[in-house]
Amino acid sequence: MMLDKSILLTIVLAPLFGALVAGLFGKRIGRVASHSVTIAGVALSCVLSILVLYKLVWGGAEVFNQNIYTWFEVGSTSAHVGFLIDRLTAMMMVVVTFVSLMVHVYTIGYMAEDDGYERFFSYIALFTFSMLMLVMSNNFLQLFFGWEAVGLVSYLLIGFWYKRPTAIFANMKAFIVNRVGDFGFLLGIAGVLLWFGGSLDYAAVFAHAQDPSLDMASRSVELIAGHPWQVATIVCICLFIGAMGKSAQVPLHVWLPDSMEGPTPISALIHAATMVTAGIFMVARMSPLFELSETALTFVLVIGATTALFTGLIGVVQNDIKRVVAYSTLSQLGYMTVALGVSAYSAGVFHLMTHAFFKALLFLGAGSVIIAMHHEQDMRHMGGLRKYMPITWITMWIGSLALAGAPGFAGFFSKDAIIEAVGESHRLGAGYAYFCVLAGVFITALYSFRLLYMTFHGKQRFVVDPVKHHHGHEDPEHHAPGHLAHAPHESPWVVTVPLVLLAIPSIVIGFLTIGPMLFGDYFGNAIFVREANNVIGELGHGFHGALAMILHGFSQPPFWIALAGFIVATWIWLFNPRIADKAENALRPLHAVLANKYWFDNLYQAVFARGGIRFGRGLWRGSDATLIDGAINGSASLVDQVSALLRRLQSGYLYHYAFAMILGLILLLGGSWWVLTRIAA
Amino acid sequence: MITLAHFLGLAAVLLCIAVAGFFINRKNVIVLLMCIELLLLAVNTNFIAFSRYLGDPSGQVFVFFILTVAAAEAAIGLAILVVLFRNRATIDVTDIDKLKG
Amino acid sequence: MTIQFNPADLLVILPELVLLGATCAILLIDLFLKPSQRDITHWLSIVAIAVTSFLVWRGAPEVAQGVSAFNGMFKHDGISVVLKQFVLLTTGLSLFYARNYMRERSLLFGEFYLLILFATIGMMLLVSAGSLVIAYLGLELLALSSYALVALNRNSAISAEAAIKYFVLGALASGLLLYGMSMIYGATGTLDLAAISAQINQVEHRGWLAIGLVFIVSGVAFKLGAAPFHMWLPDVYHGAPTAITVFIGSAPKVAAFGLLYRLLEGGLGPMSEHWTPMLALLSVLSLAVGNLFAIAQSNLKRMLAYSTISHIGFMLLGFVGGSPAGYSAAMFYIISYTMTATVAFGIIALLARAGFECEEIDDFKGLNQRSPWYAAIMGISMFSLAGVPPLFGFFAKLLVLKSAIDAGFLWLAIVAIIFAIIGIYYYLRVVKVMYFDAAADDAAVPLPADLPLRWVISLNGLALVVLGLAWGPLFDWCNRAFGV
Amino acid sequence: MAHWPLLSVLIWLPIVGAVLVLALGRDARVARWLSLLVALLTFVASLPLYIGYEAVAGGMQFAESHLWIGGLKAYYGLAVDGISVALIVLTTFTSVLVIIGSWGPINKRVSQYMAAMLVLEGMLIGIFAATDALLFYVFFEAMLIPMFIIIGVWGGPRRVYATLKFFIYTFLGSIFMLIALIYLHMKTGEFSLAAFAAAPLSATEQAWLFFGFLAGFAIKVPMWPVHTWLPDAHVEAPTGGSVILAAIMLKVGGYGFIRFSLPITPDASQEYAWVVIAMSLVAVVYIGYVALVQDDMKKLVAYSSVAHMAFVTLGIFISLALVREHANPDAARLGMQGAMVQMISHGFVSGAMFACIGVLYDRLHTRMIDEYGGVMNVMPWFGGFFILFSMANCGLPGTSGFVGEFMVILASFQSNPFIALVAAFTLIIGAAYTLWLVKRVIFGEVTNPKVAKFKDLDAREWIVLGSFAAAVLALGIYPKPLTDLMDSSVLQIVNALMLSKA
Repeated sequence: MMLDKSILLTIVLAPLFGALVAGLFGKRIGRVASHSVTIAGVALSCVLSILVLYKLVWGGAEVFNQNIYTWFEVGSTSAHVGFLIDRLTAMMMVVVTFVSLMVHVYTIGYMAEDDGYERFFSYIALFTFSMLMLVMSNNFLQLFFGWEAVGLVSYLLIGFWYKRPTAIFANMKAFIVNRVGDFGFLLGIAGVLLWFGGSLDYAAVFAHAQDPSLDMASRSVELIAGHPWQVATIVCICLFIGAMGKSAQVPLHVWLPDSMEGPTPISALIHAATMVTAGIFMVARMSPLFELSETALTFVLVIGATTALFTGLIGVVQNDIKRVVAYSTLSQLGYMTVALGVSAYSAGVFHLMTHAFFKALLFLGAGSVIIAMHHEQDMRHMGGLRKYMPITWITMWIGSLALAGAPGFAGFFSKDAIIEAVGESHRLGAGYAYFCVLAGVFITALYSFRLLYMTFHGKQRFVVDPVKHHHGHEDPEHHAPGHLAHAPHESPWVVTVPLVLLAIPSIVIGFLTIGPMLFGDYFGNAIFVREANNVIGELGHGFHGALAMILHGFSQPPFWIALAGFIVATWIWLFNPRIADKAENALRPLHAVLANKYWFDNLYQAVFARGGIRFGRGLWRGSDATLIDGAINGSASLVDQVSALLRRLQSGYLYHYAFAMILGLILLLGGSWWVLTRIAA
Repeated sequence: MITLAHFLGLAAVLLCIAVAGFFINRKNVIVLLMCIELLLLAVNTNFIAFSRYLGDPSGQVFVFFILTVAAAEAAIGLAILVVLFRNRATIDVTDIDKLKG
Repeated sequence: MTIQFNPADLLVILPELVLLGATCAILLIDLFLKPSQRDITHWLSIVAIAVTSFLVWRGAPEVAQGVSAFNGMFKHDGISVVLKQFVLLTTGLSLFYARNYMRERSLLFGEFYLLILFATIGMMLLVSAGSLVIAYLGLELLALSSYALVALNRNSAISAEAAIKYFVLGALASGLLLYGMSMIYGATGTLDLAAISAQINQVEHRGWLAIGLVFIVSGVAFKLGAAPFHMWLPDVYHGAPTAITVFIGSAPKVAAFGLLYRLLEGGLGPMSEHWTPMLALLSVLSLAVGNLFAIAQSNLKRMLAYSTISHIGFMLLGFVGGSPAGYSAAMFYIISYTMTATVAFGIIALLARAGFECEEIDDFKGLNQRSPWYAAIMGISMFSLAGVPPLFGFFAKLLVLKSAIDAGFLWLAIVAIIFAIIGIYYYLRVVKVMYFDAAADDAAVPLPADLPLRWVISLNGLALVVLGLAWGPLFDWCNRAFGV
Repeated sequence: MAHWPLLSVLIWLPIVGAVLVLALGRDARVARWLSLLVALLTFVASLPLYIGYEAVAGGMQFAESHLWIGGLKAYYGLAVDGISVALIVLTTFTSVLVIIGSWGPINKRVSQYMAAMLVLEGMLIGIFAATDALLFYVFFEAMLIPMFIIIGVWGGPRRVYATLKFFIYTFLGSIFMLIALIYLHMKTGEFSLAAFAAAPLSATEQAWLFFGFLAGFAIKVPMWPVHTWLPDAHVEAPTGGSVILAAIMLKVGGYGFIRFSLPITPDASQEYAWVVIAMSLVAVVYIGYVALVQDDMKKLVAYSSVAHMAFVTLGIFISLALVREHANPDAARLGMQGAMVQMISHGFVSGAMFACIGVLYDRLHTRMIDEYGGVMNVMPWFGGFFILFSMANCGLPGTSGFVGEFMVILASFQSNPFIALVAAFTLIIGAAYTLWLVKRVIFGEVTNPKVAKFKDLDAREWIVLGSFAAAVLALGIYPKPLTDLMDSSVLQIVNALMLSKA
């Protein structure tokens, strides 16, 4: 059975249609029509995606791989727009459209008072389209298209409140940092075209990579004479640089925390659930290539491990509720990358999926809190909110438990699988990675519960002050921190329903799917792992069902480490909040390191931003204006000066004129004499 | 024996004197007119000498033309001089320097 | 050699005879005209020139191979046909351009027409010269008339100064030329150019020839205005009344080209290896001097005068090859130059009013606002002088550059274009002033009521475009004249 | 094939139209409508060229040839291949938009402005259609005159400096090319490009000729380090002038490389390809950084034009290296196509960027970035367009800006990955300077009270920007029609490159 092309096209185009309608005619058709049309589009996509998933998993449908149209064709190089729909894709489609749908609905509530309501719906629908193009692509070109298109939408959405200087700085930063990744990605694609059979289609490239007669693993090239490099390593590292940009791996992670300047729904959708995981998806998709290069995988592993631990640490010292979640996202992305690095692609993707649900939940929950707090995001001005907004409180707990990896919750399965896979791996750097992911578990628990306690528990640290602050929500910039116009209350149903709907998978999705997805044959040929690297296969021998895994989990180090984190967090932030301040003072240097985010931003700002400007100014003033134009204007003014000087020769005196003639005559006579003697000789 | 070379030498000397007169003279435009005559004289000497030595009369015919033209030239030259004097009240060569640069 | 008079010879010089007769008739008629009736002289002169031109044209087919009269003293061939036609054409144009200007300054004497007509006869003789004598006589007829023309404005100090400079230096140049002729005569024993050419290789006194050649080149270079014999030129162009500048800046250049060709190629052709380096030297100097001096000028007439020098340098590029194709290119160049220069000087004359010479570059400020049509014509002529396609001047430059390169003077071509680039600057400055700057006063220029003037100058300007697009026939004509 | 001389019509229609506009356009309204009519007619007339061109067969079509100057064997020879067709249609399309765009902003001496634009259009078409080197050169140089006038008369305060620099600079380059053409005429006895291409030339001769051509075209493109005329010219030019300058005139340089340097001096081009490639790469990085620090919008976009045009030269010369040194004609085609697509795309994108700046300039009469800020608040539609074009300018996939750069980078990687590495740097620096511009102009709070009074786009501006946007997107989403159009022509050029002449 084949999948129907028209269904696939509908999945992609329905959100695009919604985006265009809401974007071009939003003001004319109004708010309700705008959100209706986009939600309808995304809902249609979501339903159809589920249908596609169903057909692939239970309906026995074959993998769909077809071109829709040819983008260009030059000689043997051709580029197409086409779809490759296998189970990996289908899973991604469902995750993307489902989370997107939730976010759409949630947005009705969250953005209710914003002027750019229609525009916002247009953007997120456009994002859904772009993301679908990315995941459904069957070739590198379209992948790159989707890759950049989501980047564009992310740019637009981070800068959604374009009046805020911080927002428009953050969106520019996000785009440019992503461009650094894309720079590598594009070169990787060029390398694929050159070395992997002259095609941009996945199928052809993977076939070429796996063809034993070509032995791509040992093919090398001397880019610098005398230094042979394995081509697969070059290509994979280049591609992974792309993933580092999009999935915010150290050292290209700096944009993600700043991206929280955007409205919360998109933080959930783009900067937590879907877009940032595109890098993970891409590497998983490229597994046939990455499997060729041990070096590249080690690189992936080390980068992922570093990200997992060190960005998590920053999360502990953040006070902005969204930033905490953002750093936790960074850290979780690091976990996924670690999984890729040990060839446990399926574990990475599995974590991607579970994370999508619970992290979207956490963000939306945080958003709900923010609504209640009238766009106050600083946790130091919250506390004790659980009695005001019980649904948010409970769902946030669910999300946090999933995030921290409490046994039974979705995150437990995926994270445990990754940690165990790392433990199994013998790859260079695996030891370091194992340390990092274990330490990360502690950190994760620490900041997760810190967030919960500071927000929902403890003392109420805000003042309700209706008289002084009657201007209300519209003016988030201008109210004093910790002062609210009226008491916080639970968010409307459009906000809470998505929270609940996301909370459900956050609990159960891991339990339900770990079997087939990780240890079964769910991914089929979509993910390729070499026998020697197959850590998941190794783990599979010890896997006896999800329930058994939960029980087993209680005896494993990650559980105890997470528990330790939970206890420490509870002790400090629930019972002895003052310890936090004391610790901050005691560990001032460490705190400074973390609060300043290891000075990455400062470094980049100094070296690349200010340095670039200084360099550019130097080139402009020094080279363009002084050297080049100086030479040009100089020669022009030289001619002018020579001319002004020479014209004095035309003195006006007859005898000078006559003298010039006689000089000319003598000159000619001399010349003639010279010619004469030369002819004679 | 006076040879052709002597005549040519004389003509050359006249030429040089005339030419030198053009740029050594810084006083009077009349002197320039005289230099022109001297110059033509040198040419005429040349022509006649050649004509005589070649036994070809055409050179002498040329001299007649030159003499005629020289007369006309002198007339025009003096006329211009008069105009100049009318306008400037001077015929000093060093004063004729309004047009320059 | 016996001298014979063949009545048929009169037919050969019929155009010159007719023009001479007409000139004498006009001289007489003009005596009886009141100043207000000067238009009659004007139109009679135009008619005389037109008839002469027609006669030259009528005679043209017969002379394709070249005929000579009076024992070879007068040569009439394809070259002289082309040159005479353009001498007559540009002379006629100058008459049109001059009338209004001269009238407004009360200078429209009968002598003006007579002097120009006599100069024209001189030029026609010059380009047909088959003998040193004719060349000299034609030259002097031209020169003496020109001296007088420059001094025509008796009340202008600078005109008088220009005239005296022109006269003194011109006489010096004539003397040098004559001295050269005498040496050539002494060496070859003949005054006939064809005979000189035939005998030159048997001459034993190479030194005499060499000296003669140098003096002749100097004399001709003066007439052309090639550096370093150019010093008179800016002062004369500047000092002469603009209407006179139109004339002396155009037709005499064509004639001087004829002189150069007749003397150097016609008479001293076998010595080309001597004179090509000389001309190359003069060319480089002219290009340098013309362009470098022109940049500093603020007076448009003076600037154009220097630009003339640079154009002579360009024209000489065609000569350095010493080949018929090169001469043809050079002739094309000189024609193109004169056609363009008449427009440029003509516009100055046209815009000048009584009491306002309109010869400073700044006087052209905002011309486009006041009179877009004349600004456009002036712009066309400036771009043509600068050598920007598709205008006439570009193709002329193309041809001379090509002939220089064909002759192996690549370095010279490169020198030429470098100076051409410097040259562009000052032409563009005129365009800039006309188009980019605002007029000093917004008062519209009262254009002269002289309708023929406006028509003729418009046609002349358009010719630069038309000849730029379809210059093939003219080029073929030049080529045929030189048998290319 | 059309029986009537379509190419001649395309060249002369606007020029004759210009004369009419001058003659009848005393009333500004008449001048505007008449020139719009002429431009539209020309655009319509150029469509049969696209439709009628048999892309599969390739080669030169719609040929016209009449003896022009018998003495030099110079022909009035016109013909087009796929590359020319693309460029001609780009010209006619852009010209229409320029005329519409100049509707309001130009209000003094309207007829002259419109006439200059139309003449310019005719000449540009002539350049792309000429098969005779002399004819090409005539158009090539002649177009400087109307441009000189356009910038000089309707330009900004430093227009005199800018125009003189522009004119003399470009004249300087092309006159060296003229010497090269004369030399070739001496060799072959005619001016036809085909004869030039067939002429056997020694390595030394080719080297000299190559540098002659390089001087002419590098300045036109313009390549680093002879680019400094461009920012000045752009800054001073009126919007329409900038659009034409960026969108079409710069293409003449790239086109010249393809038509002259490659076929006539293939061996020298190969030998010195590294020079051009190095210059292009320097341009990408150096000019990128210089663009970053501009505080005049037009200067910024002008510099970005230089950087983008570097991809054109890179693509052209990388394909030479690919053919000759790597025996990889497929990649060479990709590079050449990339260069061509980049030319067309840059035509749209830079044209649109300058049109956008024009829209702002018409409202505030300054181009300084500092004076703006928060334009999005008052002109949301305009902001949308601006962001779209900016994205195209930094090569976002889905817009035309991406296609050419993508192809060129892919092709250069096949020659030398390090070249691709440097070229791909444009992804970063291009995004940096463009987005920083967007941030400062479009986003943020309105700080200038005058900006607060801005009105959003009027219908006329809508048409211009909308058309550009449509073109940018169409080319980005579906470039195949364009690449198919040029494919066989590119193939022929690449095949010709394989043959050595020396």
